[in-house]
Amino acid sequence: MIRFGLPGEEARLLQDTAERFVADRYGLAQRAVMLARPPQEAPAHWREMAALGWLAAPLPRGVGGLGMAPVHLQGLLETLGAGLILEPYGPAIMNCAATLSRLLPRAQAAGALAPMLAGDRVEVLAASPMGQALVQAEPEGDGWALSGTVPLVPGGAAAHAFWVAVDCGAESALAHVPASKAQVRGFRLVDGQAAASACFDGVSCGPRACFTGAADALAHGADMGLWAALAETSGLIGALCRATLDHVKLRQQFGRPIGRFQVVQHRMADMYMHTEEARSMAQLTAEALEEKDAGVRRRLLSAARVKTDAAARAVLRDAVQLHGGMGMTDELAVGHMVKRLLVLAQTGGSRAAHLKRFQASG
Amino acid sequence: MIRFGLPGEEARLLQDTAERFVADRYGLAQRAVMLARPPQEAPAHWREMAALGWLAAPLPRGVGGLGMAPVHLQGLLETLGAGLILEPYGPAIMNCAATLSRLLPRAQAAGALAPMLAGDRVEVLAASPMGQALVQAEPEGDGWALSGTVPLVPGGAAAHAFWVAVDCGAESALAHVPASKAQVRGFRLVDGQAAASACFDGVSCGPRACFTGAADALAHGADMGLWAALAETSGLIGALCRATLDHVKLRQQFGRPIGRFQVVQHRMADMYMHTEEARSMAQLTAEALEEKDAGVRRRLLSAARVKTDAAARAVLRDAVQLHGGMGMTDELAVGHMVKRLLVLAQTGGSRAAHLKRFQASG
Amino acid sequence: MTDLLNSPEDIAFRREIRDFVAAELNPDTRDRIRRGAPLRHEDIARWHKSMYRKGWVAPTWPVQHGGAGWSARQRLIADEELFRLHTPPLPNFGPRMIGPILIRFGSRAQQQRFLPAILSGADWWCQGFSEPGAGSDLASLTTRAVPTDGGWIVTGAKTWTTFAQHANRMFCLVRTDGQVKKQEGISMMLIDMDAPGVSRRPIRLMDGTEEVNEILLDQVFVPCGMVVGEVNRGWTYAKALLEGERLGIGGIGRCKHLLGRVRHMAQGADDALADARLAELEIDIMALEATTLRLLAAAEAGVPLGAETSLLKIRGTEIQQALTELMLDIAGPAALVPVAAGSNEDVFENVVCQFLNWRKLSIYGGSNEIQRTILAGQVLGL
Amino acid sequence: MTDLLNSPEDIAFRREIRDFVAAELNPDTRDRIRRGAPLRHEDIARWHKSMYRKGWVAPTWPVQHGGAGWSARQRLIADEELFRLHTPPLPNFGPRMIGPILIRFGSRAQQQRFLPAILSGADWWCQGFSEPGAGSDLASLTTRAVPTDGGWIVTGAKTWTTFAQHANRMFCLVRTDGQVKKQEGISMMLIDMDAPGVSRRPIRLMDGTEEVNEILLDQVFVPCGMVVGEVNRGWTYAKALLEGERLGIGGIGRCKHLLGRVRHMAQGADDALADARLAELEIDIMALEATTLRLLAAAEAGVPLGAETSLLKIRGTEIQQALTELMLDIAGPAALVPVAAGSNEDVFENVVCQFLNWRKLSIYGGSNEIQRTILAGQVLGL
Repeated sequence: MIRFGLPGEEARLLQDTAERFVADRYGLAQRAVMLARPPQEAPAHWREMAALGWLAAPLPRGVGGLGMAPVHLQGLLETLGAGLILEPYGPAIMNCAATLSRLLPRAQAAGALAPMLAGDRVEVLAASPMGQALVQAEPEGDGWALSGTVPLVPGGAAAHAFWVAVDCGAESALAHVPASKAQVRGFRLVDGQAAASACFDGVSCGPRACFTGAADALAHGADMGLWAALAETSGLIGALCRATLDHVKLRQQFGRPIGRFQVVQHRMADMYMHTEEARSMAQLTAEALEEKDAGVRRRLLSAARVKTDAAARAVLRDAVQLHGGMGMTDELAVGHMVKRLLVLAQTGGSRAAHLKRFQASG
Repeated sequence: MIRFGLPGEEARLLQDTAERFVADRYGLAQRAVMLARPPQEAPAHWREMAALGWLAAPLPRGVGGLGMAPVHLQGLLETLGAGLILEPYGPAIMNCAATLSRLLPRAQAAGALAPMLAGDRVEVLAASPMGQALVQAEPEGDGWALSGTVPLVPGGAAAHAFWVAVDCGAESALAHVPASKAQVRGFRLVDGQAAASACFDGVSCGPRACFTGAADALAHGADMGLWAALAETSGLIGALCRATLDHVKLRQQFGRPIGRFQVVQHRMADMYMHTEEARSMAQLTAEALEEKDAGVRRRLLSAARVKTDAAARAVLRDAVQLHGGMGMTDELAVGHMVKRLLVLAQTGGSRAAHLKRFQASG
Repeated sequence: MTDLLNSPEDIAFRREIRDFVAAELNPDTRDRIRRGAPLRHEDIARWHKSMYRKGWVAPTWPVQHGGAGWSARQRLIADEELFRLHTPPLPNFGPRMIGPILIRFGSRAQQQRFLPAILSGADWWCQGFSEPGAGSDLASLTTRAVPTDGGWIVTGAKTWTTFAQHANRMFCLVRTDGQVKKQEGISMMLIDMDAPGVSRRPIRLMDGTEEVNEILLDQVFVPCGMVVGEVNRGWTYAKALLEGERLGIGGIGRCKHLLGRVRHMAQGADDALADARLAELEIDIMALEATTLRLLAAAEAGVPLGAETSLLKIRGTEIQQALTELMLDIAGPAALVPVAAGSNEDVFENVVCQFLNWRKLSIYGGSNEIQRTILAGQVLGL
Repeated sequence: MTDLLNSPEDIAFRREIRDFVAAELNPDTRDRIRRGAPLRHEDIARWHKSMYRKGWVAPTWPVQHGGAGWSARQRLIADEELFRLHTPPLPNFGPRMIGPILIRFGSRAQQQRFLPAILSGADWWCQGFSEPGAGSDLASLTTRAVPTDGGWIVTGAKTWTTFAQHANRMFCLVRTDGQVKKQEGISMMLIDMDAPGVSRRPIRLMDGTEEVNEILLDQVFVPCGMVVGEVNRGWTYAKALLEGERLGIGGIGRCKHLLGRVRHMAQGADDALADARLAELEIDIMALEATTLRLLAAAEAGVPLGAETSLLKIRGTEIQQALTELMLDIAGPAALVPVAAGSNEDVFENVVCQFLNWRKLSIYGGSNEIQRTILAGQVLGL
């Protein structure tokens, strides 16, 4: 049931804190320093984010989380997205931790999640963007022998362990592999986010590290991870739109601010509409995540990916264009936002993949 | 070999004559009178067009034509397109007569075409828009028994006879059927052009009216018919663009001509670009029709249909929009042009069909 | 399409509407609407009677004036269901346009005289705003009202007057003071269509219909009591009237109705590009609806709605126009043949007509260019 | 793609180019270009030497100045073939920009000094037009030249100066008279990059490259002989320079090269929508080429080319940007991973970089907004 309420007090407080966090920690110069560090280093403000309760926020109370619903987290995620944060909040928390909260029995989940939510440990999923297995598992004793490579593991460079989606025949399954046992190559994606490729050839998993019947948990994690990307995108589109609006109000050409030209005004109106629609879809899907019917949930999420992608593209094109040459440089936030949008557009599955899923669900 | 020459003296004379013809014969009020006539009547100025040499112009000299190449006819067709003429020049001459000029032995073709090119007789093809057979032919004595209906025969309401593309097994074939033997229902299409549906159930064709091995002739006629539609469309797009330009220069809103608003100026620039590109594609395909390689010829024709359709759509949308409410009425030429564009867009095969053909030819 | 408004109360309200329509709607009318056929006056009039008996003619009016008393949320649901069930849309001019204005700004005498007749269908209204020389630039209108004994003498011309052929009354903007800034000298008057000096010339549209008209006013006497509110404040009332039901402006019900028709047409066509386009448009409708509901939530929480609703108008009309264009693609040549010829499939019969007619959506009610200028100016401060 | 220019002479000329390239082009350079890798200075310099030996550095110059002496038709063919064969594009600044201007407007001394060095590659030029405060509004530039004994003292800042790091000379617009209409007080000067007072700050672009720079001019002495043509007529020369090779502005060769790359990427992807988009873009390139050839025919018949060529710039850049966007779609997440990580397929390695870098196409050389205004004003008379 879709309610479309306004954000509550708690959500507003969370967003206010996030805005201060971004203002204090994520100036472009501060961010440049972080970008120059090796991707294998622990995420810069991860413990602080844990202390603020952000890592625990989306997870159920029973497993050590704060049990905040997505509708109440949208403001936080939009702000972190607009702030271009480099910490792996999406992959480690919204995607991986959410998966574990469904996969493991409650006590075991609480135990596994405790160090993650405290910011002491980073664990991420190793799978395709939509949660499919890219690694093979063959029976070996009571456990599995793995083989295969996941070329892109968001947040993987600094991960202590991977939850590897494996193909072991019919069942949907996960293998828990310490980073030390895999061949991990850390790098930064075009937007500066730390990621890795991880090769699992020759990795053996004992029976306690093998988990079958993971379909529902993986799907839940994929839903949450996609939604987080959509909410971040929504925040980022809004920030790009605001930055462009500020620019066209100030930038003088032909004797007046370029925002006085009708063509620029209408382009800004288009950007505004895209911003509003992206936010609507983020909110719609936040509500949809509480929807019982998985078909409806996935259908709305796929729709949101398609619409948000169109919005992001249009806005990034126009933002660069209206900034002129300055929009092409690495010196303004615009360029960094554009690169982040390109990465978010692939996070949780591309527009094309979700358009297909949407059509198939009709 | 594509030459892209400028139109020669002969072509310019032809176009000048056409411009005078349109100015004298095709005022909106004159056209309204023609539209009120039953579609079965002989086309209004058909004999005059014959006397001007237009009907014979595109056909080879050997069969009684003037042997003018498409490049020299482009100006004529653009002018007749822009003038919204109601005579079946495309279906009867460019499509049907061109087919016959290839189908029949030279002397027989000359005989069959003579009354058509003199304006005494109208004959048209009954087939799908891209020349496929919609009618079945079963052997019956030395000839065929036909069955089936062609729901849309351009120019068919006033036709004296049909050349029916028939499916008689493997071979591509045509059956020559007098209109009196078919069940013909004449009507006007949305643009006012006379057309018909023609049912051939129970029609018997004697052996002299059956023609096999028609593949090459049908393809040639389809090429010529499509090209004529593209050239007419090009002329019409140009006329719509000019009418809109005149309107925005005159129409006052908010204290100045709307053509002074930057958004309108840029929209007009877009319309201008579409106009130029449509004309380029008409000229390119006029040249391509003399290309020996049928693959290249068809590929360019299909490309031209796709591009011209996009141009026509964009221009008709913007032309109506910039005319405001006045563009919605039946009282200006704009609305008539829009309706003619919708019909031309389907003549010789739709954008979707030609995009597929283009892709398959790659 | 997925219904986004689906709380238990929403579902119960939907059911009430469905039951009502199932009991009341003439099947022939339903069929015409389903096929996108042009509206006939008798279909609308008959359906108006049913809605009147049910008390649903005026969704926005308070109950004490005979309105349905629906919340904004209920109005959105009703719009959606009534379109979904192929009911003919009632004209806006009485119930949604002049009615609310009379309730807000009209005299008690005007309310008593006109409101019940709007509800019952005894009066049909038309709108006299646009003029041949003043389309998007409405404020530059030149129809003049000169004061006379007990009223005004009005002379001028109005145009694009939809369904004036069925109307017995017109609300009208006229210039009552030519000496002040152009917005400040305008008044709103209520004119009888059979008053001496009123004449009508139908305007034939390119789709062949005659739904709009030019209205000539030749020294028409309008009594003082037929001025709405204060003299020279007509611009304020006109703006309030045009803003009308801001959340409904996107036409979500109409979008979904059209989508259903196109989907029906596309069945079995096996065209991957058209199918993808249809899915994109369905998603566009979802985004329009989600945005509407977000604004609804704000409105329900007491945040006043402003110019941002222009985005609903722009997107709603873009979607509807795109759907009619997709119809053309899917129908192909079958759409070009007139119904009378009987040779085309029933399903495509009104495709060209609707494509042509729907071009108006981006022109009227403030063209989409005007709407973008409003967003840039009033929302973005440019 | 179908070659539209294919007369026997055209085919012979194409063959001459192919033979030359096959003999001269370094395979490593070819491979980098094929993959869309950022250009390296050494690749360009080496290829420049080959082209110099062949006499093909300056397509538009007359033969007596050492140019290739090609017709407009040959220039279009050469552009297409050189791109098709993955040769590195030579910088425009010397051969295509300042060279033709010096031939038309320069002094004999300037021609003798600079033209041979442009051909040989001894001199590399950069362009000093844009300023931090004057981008699209070029005429509002503020770099000042004050007359002094034997020359001028120039102070100001230039920006977006492409490849200034490789250049030893700059042609530059400066204000020599601040009292007149802004276009009338501008002169064009030739400045040595190692002159005292010239300094350079590289600007890092979002794609990670440093191809553009800011150039600071701090009381730089420019001798009288280094003013092009007449003082205060620089705006005229700048316009002639920017109009340059009007028919080549669409970048047909570049479009086809890019299309080939995208087609290669799309092989085996089995994505009907991407395939259809690719076909549409191939058709767009045909239309661009057909329009170019139509203008070429007019030019060959002596009709002067005017502002209508703005349409070639708009369409050419739209096509190229659309192709880089389609690349992103086809590559998917593989495009996001840096090459150094070695984990992505070679074919996608420069996709994001090129997408980002190509955003500039619609901004520089007169933004596409400026081009539309030119079409509306100069061609349509609005």
